[in-house]
Amino acid sequence: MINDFAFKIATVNGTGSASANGLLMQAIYRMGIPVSGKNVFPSNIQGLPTWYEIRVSTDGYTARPAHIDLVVALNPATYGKDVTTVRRGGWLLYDSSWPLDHALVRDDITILGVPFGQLCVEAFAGDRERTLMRNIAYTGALVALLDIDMDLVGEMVREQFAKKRSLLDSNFRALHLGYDYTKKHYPCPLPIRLERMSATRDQVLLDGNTAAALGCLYAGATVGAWYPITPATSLMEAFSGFCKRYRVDPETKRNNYCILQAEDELAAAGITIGAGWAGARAFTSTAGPGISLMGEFIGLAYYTEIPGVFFDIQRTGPSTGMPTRTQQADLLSIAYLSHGDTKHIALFPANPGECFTMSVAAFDLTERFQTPVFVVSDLDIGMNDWMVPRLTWDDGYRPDRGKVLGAEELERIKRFSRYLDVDGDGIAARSLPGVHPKGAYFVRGSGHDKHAAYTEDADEYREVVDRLAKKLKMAEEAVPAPEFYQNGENNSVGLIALGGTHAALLEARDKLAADGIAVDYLRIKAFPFGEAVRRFLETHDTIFVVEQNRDAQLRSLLAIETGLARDRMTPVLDYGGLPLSADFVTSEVTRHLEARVA
Amino acid sequence: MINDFAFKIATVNGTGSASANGLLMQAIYRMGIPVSGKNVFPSNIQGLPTWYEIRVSTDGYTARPAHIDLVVALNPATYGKDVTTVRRGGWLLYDSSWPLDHALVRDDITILGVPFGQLCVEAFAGDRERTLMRNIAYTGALVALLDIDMDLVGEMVREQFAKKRSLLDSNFRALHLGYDYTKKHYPCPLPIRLERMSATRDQVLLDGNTAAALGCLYAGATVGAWYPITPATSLMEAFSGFCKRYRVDPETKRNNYCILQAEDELAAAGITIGAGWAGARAFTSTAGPGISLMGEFIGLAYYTEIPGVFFDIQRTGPSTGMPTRTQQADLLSIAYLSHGDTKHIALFPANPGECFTMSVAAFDLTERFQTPVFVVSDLDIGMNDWMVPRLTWDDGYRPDRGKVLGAEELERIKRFSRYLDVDGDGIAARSLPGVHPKGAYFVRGSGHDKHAAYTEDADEYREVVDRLAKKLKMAEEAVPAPEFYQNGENNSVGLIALGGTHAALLEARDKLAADGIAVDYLRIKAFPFGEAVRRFLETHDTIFVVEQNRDAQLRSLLAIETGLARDRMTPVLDYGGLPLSADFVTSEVTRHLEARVA
Amino acid sequence: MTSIQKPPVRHPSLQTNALGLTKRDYEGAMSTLCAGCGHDSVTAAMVQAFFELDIPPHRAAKMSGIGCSSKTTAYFMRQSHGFNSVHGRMPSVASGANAANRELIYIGVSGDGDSLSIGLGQLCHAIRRNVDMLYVLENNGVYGLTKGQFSASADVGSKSKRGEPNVQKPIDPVLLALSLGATFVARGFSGDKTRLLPMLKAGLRHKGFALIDVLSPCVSFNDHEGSTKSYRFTRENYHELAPVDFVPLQREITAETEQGASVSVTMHDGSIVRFREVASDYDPTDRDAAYAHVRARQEKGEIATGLLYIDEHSADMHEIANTVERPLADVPFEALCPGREALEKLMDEYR
Amino acid sequence: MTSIQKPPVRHPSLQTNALGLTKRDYEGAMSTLCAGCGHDSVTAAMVQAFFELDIPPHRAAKMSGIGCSSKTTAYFMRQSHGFNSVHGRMPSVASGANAANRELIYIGVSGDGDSLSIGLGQLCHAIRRNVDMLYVLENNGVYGLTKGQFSASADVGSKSKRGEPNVQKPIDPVLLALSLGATFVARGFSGDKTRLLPMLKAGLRHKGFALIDVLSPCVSFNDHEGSTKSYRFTRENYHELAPVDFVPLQREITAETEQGASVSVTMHDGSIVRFREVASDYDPTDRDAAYAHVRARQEKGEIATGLLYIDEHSADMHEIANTVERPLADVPFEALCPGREALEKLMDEYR
Ligand SMILES: Cc1ncc(C[n+]2csc(CCOP(=O)(O)OP(=O)(O)O)c2C)c(N)n1
Ligand SMILES: Cc1ncc(C[n+]2csc(CCOP(=O)(O)OP(=O)(O)O)c2C)c(N)n1
Ligand code: SF4
Ligand code: SF4
Ligand SMILES: [Mg+2]
Ligand SMILES: [Mg+2]
Repeated sequence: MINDFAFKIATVNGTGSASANGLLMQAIYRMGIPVSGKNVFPSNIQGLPTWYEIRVSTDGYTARPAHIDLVVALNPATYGKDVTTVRRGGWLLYDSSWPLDHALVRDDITILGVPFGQLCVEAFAGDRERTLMRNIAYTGALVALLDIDMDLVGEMVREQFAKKRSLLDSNFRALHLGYDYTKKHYPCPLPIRLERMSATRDQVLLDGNTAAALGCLYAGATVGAWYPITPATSLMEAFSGFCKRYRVDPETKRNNYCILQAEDELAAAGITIGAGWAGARAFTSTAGPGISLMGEFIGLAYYTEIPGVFFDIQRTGPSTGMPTRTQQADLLSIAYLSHGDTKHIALFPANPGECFTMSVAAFDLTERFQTPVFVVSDLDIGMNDWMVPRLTWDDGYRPDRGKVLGAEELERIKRFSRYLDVDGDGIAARSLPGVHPKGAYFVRGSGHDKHAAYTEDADEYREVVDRLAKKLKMAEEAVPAPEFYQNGENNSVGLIALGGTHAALLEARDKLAADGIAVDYLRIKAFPFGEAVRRFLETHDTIFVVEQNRDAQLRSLLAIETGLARDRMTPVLDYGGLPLSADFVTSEVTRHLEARVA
Repeated sequence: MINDFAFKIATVNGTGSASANGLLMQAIYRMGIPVSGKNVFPSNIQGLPTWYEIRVSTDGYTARPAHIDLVVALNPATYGKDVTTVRRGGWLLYDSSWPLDHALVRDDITILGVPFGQLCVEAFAGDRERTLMRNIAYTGALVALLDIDMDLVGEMVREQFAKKRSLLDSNFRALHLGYDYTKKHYPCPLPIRLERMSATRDQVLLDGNTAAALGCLYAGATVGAWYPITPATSLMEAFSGFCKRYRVDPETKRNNYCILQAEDELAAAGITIGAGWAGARAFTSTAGPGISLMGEFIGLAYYTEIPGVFFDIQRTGPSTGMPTRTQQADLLSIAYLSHGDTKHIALFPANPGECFTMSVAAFDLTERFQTPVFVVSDLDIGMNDWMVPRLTWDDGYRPDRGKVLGAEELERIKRFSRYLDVDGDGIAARSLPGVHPKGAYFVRGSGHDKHAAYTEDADEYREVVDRLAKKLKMAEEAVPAPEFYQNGENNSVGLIALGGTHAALLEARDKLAADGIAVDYLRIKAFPFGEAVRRFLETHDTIFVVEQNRDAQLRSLLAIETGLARDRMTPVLDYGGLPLSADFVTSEVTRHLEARVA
Repeated sequence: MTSIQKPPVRHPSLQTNALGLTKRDYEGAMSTLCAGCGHDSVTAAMVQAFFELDIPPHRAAKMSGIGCSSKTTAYFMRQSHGFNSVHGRMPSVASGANAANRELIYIGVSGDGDSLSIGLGQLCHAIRRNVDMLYVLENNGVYGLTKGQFSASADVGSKSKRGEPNVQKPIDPVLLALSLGATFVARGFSGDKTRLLPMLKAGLRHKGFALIDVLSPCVSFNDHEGSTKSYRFTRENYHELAPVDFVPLQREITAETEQGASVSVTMHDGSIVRFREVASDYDPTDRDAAYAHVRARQEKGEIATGLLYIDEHSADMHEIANTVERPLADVPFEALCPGREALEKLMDEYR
Repeated sequence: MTSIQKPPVRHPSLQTNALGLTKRDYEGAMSTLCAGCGHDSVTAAMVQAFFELDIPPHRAAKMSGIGCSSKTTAYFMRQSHGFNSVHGRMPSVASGANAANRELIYIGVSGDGDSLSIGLGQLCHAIRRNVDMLYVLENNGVYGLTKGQFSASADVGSKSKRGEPNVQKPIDPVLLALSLGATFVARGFSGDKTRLLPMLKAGLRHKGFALIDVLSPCVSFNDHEGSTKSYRFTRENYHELAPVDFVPLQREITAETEQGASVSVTMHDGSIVRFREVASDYDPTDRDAAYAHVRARQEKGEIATGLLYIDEHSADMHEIANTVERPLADVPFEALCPGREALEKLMDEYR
């Protein structure tokens, strides 16, 4: 059980526990041990139940754990619920400032009490400081119980409060209050404990929204339009932070970017499209409700062929749903967003690392294909800190602006026809406003012919929309190809998934193999699907499509786009709003396989 | 060629030709001859090309004709295009006030000239009257050429201008100018001519939007919210007209309805939902762009289970597209409109008659299933006059309000749980505001449990959305069942279609049979699909899905919902914006069948 | 369609209103807002207002959008139907509900983000429609629920928690409403319940759209030094036009003599709003005077509060639509469906 | 990134501007509007304005929404890029375009339906953002393109073609803009080109959002007896504040002595707007005076026209955002991408 267990801290939001939990996670990471943390928080600002789950795994598994070994129960409101989540034989740590609550009693687990509250009341003055320090106190207790490197924790506290001397002292006091009391009263460490490793040297702890913001920064995005919405807010806020740091002209002190907080998502989409039309790399970030509101504008961008990157950090729907829970339920909406015949390019990052690389790819694709591109992330990827390889950058990278005619080219050509496909790749060259009189044309969401002239003629209309269909077909092989994980030779069972469930699928695959069930696994990275996806489907008799929504949306897209019969694909659906665990996948898969045999 | 031909009049809009064309169509109808007219008009108010196609058919076929026998070319701007549409051996009638334009010359057709302009210049004063009368003049010419009953036409003119004496005279003069000149200079009637029949006695000439408005009136809808948009505008305007006539309280002279012209489609959707929540039968009518804008609100209504009827009078997309052309391209958008897991009931009227009956059905379904219901019509059905059986009404009809608890019931029960499914049909009883304190509950688009209480708990959330899925499953057999047209015993070829293409499919079916190709035909009337659709698909080896969009959206829905493999269905797609003709279907079907044999 | 509800037995000490209900009957679920949030004070005032006006809770409908402010409809009148709709679009939902059932008393609660950003268009058009409802805009200058971004009501120069100044001009809902011809415009402060209460009552009794912009500080994200929407700044800079008394019709006017010079406006239902110690030249029914007053204060760096303008004569949505008195939702089907014969006759017109 | 274009040879008689271009070079496609539509007159004035201001057509961007009015951007300056976006949402598209390329001259053309109904929120926020653009609202009181429904600017009592009176209060874009702190507010009449022209020029030269509400009658649906947006009614009831002269910087001020007492405002670029015969006490830089003036006329049943308010001192969107002078679309990638090393350093902060 060394470096292989999970623990959960149950507190109340707005009390400062978040930073304490971050501290724990970071400490473990710095001990070189693979770690992952999931913050399960409420949709309000202060006073409601919140949980933080930390998993350590020698093998580097980062998916949500199947069971919790140790629960730190500090929120009476959820005692009953929390205690049940401890695995039998596990541990429960509670605040013994008050007598043990009946709700917490269970005879198949070990219950440890530390009077965090009392200790802090004695040591500190003022409610605020007492509540804050209580978090550091339980951190100290965990340091003792799990054998976290105390020096390292101390060092981190010092880093954090370098500037705030007074806070530094009280934090140290609190840390030791918890640590010493625990050491004194309980045999430390517990069987579940940590030991230094060196598995995290080339890794960083990063959330997807920050990584995506970096991607936009590095891709050269200059216009960001947005309207605040959880869990997408932190993406634009991170971008803004990076811009202040890297995008201010050294001489003039003026900004090489323009971020506009719009009045709503419709406006954010309009700004993105206007900026894309005028030649900037522009983007917006939103969540489901925003996607629904952008429907009309997306149809305009599709039909008028204007680039723009649209981030959807998915949360649990429908409607307002559960804003602080995760899901993959906007897939169908996005694929064909807007009335009429439309189809859109979408990228599906599996982790913060890919949020960075795919953001860059999204800008190249949107300009190359002159059509909106969606980067479809989710709350789990976007807002939780993930352990990922350090982001790297190739200075050789140059933006793919696609076919854009400059002044000279325009000067040369006889007549510029905006929607004329000269080389048969389905993509017509565009011109930017202000460059040259000959480049002038009229953008309209109404019927237009290949010269961008208004038309109500069936053939002229069809010529343009047929090319659009061709263009999207071309995109199939230009978007990131799926990742194929083969397990030995020609397996008949194949798993398919996309996005953040990847971590769980890799683990599930190993677990199944361990149980003697060898499966192949294909991770889809983009829509529209290409040949590789079709081939995988055709070459596997039994296919499981794992996704986090109720209606098997990915399976529907596969049925529509690849032609494989729906029922050749067995859905594995988890849509309660929490990150996927490997065990859910393995149990579902085995259940179905057994049912099949029976 | 008696009572079996088609002619087309090419003019400029805003010049009064519309009423003249209507007059012709109505005259033929009153002669008891099956007739249909398609108005092909531009998206502006005055001065652009417009066409009116009239088809007469002894067999009562009303689809767009394959070829035009006679073209009346009165718009020089489209001479070239118009003349090519005359079938070889056909006729062209032009205004010989000016010398014959080269563009009009064709040696395989008969060209007839009548100096309409000149005749009117001589007979009338003032530009306005001259342009107007020119239309009546060509009407007169056609009366002569096609042997339309002159007395009948005269009678209709009299009806129309009963009140405007002066207009009456000039109309008569104009009518005879065209009639006499034609009689005098050409052998009348032409081989293509009319003869009285008695095939229209129980029929009326009605457009779908008017019929839908009547449906809303008879279903007891009291709140109508809308934002003007072609081709949906005339629906609410007709409703308003009927309300002024039938819904004013005789005593108080106050209105038993409330029509609100909203600031946009989002507001129209919000008003509809608010009214549905408060207990009124409410609806809105819009077109594609409005559907895209209503996305967020539709998700709210779906998740909070509020009734409301949403008319989508489809036009050619994407984006603004061709607002005055028809299409069936909003199918996919509507079926799963809004982010997150959603699914919606949709009805597909095939003609104005069904616009009436399905509007009534829509209100019953939306209240019974407490979820938004879409009535998906299109420009061709909505704005063109169709020959349909007289609408009838059963006074025994009573609205199905679904499960609504009254004051007494609420008084009796212990606790009211808004989202609790007591009888296992997936539908929970609702209460209306203001009825009883015990009925009070909190509607929220955010996560809620079966008691309508806020929740972020995975199981409580899932319990509710799982019931929603079940509810929509239940709807499959409650919505209008598909129409099955069998042609003899066990055919292996089956056609599938929905909506306004029905006319073309019935004709195509006969034509194919005549060519020795017996096919079965299933007309889908609603989404989600039921068992009958599944069975039809399974029992036919070769299936053609005929629809008016580029991306085979109906086929996609069939693949997702029935599980039949996409490629078991051959798409027959016509999406240029004009109503479907039977010949397009027959030629596509035969082409594929031959290809298969080859 | 309504039902008489018998007042249950309660602790005698609890004061009851004309319906025999105590204030408790007007309370709602436990608030989940931050301790000290201005919105909770507005909620408390709301409870008081409905209680004192003897409104049967189930005859009121609570409408809201999305935001901390919009959540508050759950925290008062548990026995009223509540509708927490989508962000910024509550005005249309309220309009529709009101169209269906004009008898209910509608109260909308929104925030400055909900009303002035995403919902600006809907707010303006609800004002134009003059929907009969009380619309309370809980204004804190930030998007609270999304953690403190500036809203469209943030003043230029007002500092964020991180110390960054707001650079965009604010939208003042009061000026906006006046320029649109709103029929009831007021501004209150959550920290001044005594003055807020009569405004709420008058707003509830107003026939038409009653807008009350309530300055309601966000303690978590906008109550710091340098913010112009903090408790401190508001307290120091708000300028009350004049305290008002709301005198419902049923109670005879006892307070009459209590104070000196006072302007008063008689509401549509006969109740009276009396302005105490108002500058004798101020006419609360003069739209332009109100506008000028607010602007003048603004130029002085002050915030004009109070019941600024009342127009009891404009038609509300239903008068404009000439709808029947009875709620449309209650009109019997027989009165709505013309029936078979009428249809037969009508069909003859389509030949 | 721009290119110098050589004036092609033309008929000598045609007058040319400083760029050697003739008015023809500023014309666009054939109008498809109804003969006599007010919008076409506005289009003509637009051609004149751009021609006289010597603006290279390809350096202007024509933005619009949906409607007959919005179509007109196709009918002038064929050598300019045009963007006919979606209904009511042009302001956001224009904001984005301007954010990307601040060097272009942006002109937005919209209608009363496009701007005051579906687009009201976006218009208000573009005003708030103070996007540098000329925004022409071609106001005819109806939805022309959808065949004549009343728009939000229709006056109470104004009759539809079918004779039905409008019952909803109108929204006056001028009052709205003033209450929002717009920086340039004017109203013109398509039937009075001489007075409209200088307004357009001044609006084009204004730094920030210039709103011109142009009364532009719809001959097909709102030009009849009983309509308050007809040519006749407008002509009889519009009251011009004062004719203005626009004196561009480059031309020296000759007209100086031509007329008597005149107020003048110097624009950001040095050009001057001179008000002729304006009541000496009227200050076109006084926001509240402008508001009061418009309201006073309104109460008289008149329509206040003219260049009502100018504020040349407020920061526009880019000043607020402190963006670089050069168009963001032209900033070289090197200046945008921090590069490998920076990323390596940065990564150390995530350990
Ligand atoms: C369509 C949509 N966009 C964004 C959000 C996210 N969101 C929730 S509340 C809110 C702003 C709330 O601000 P305000 O109305 O001022 O309420 P406050 O929390 O300040 O009381 C936003 C942007 C949402 N719920 N829906
Ligand atoms: C989302 C959407 N809703 C409705 C329409 C239909 N529509 C087109 S133009 C228009 C109104 C135009 O009125 P206005 O802006 O005043 O322009 P006008 O034609 O009067 O010049 C409407 C409602 C549309 N194109 N898009
Ligand atoms: S965040 Fe601000 S507005 Fe929201 S509850 Fe807390 S204090 Fe109130
Ligand atoms: S309908 Fe009215 S607004 Fe449209 S073009 Fe004709 S006259 Fe102009
Ligand atoms: Mg706020
Ligand atoms: Mg208009």
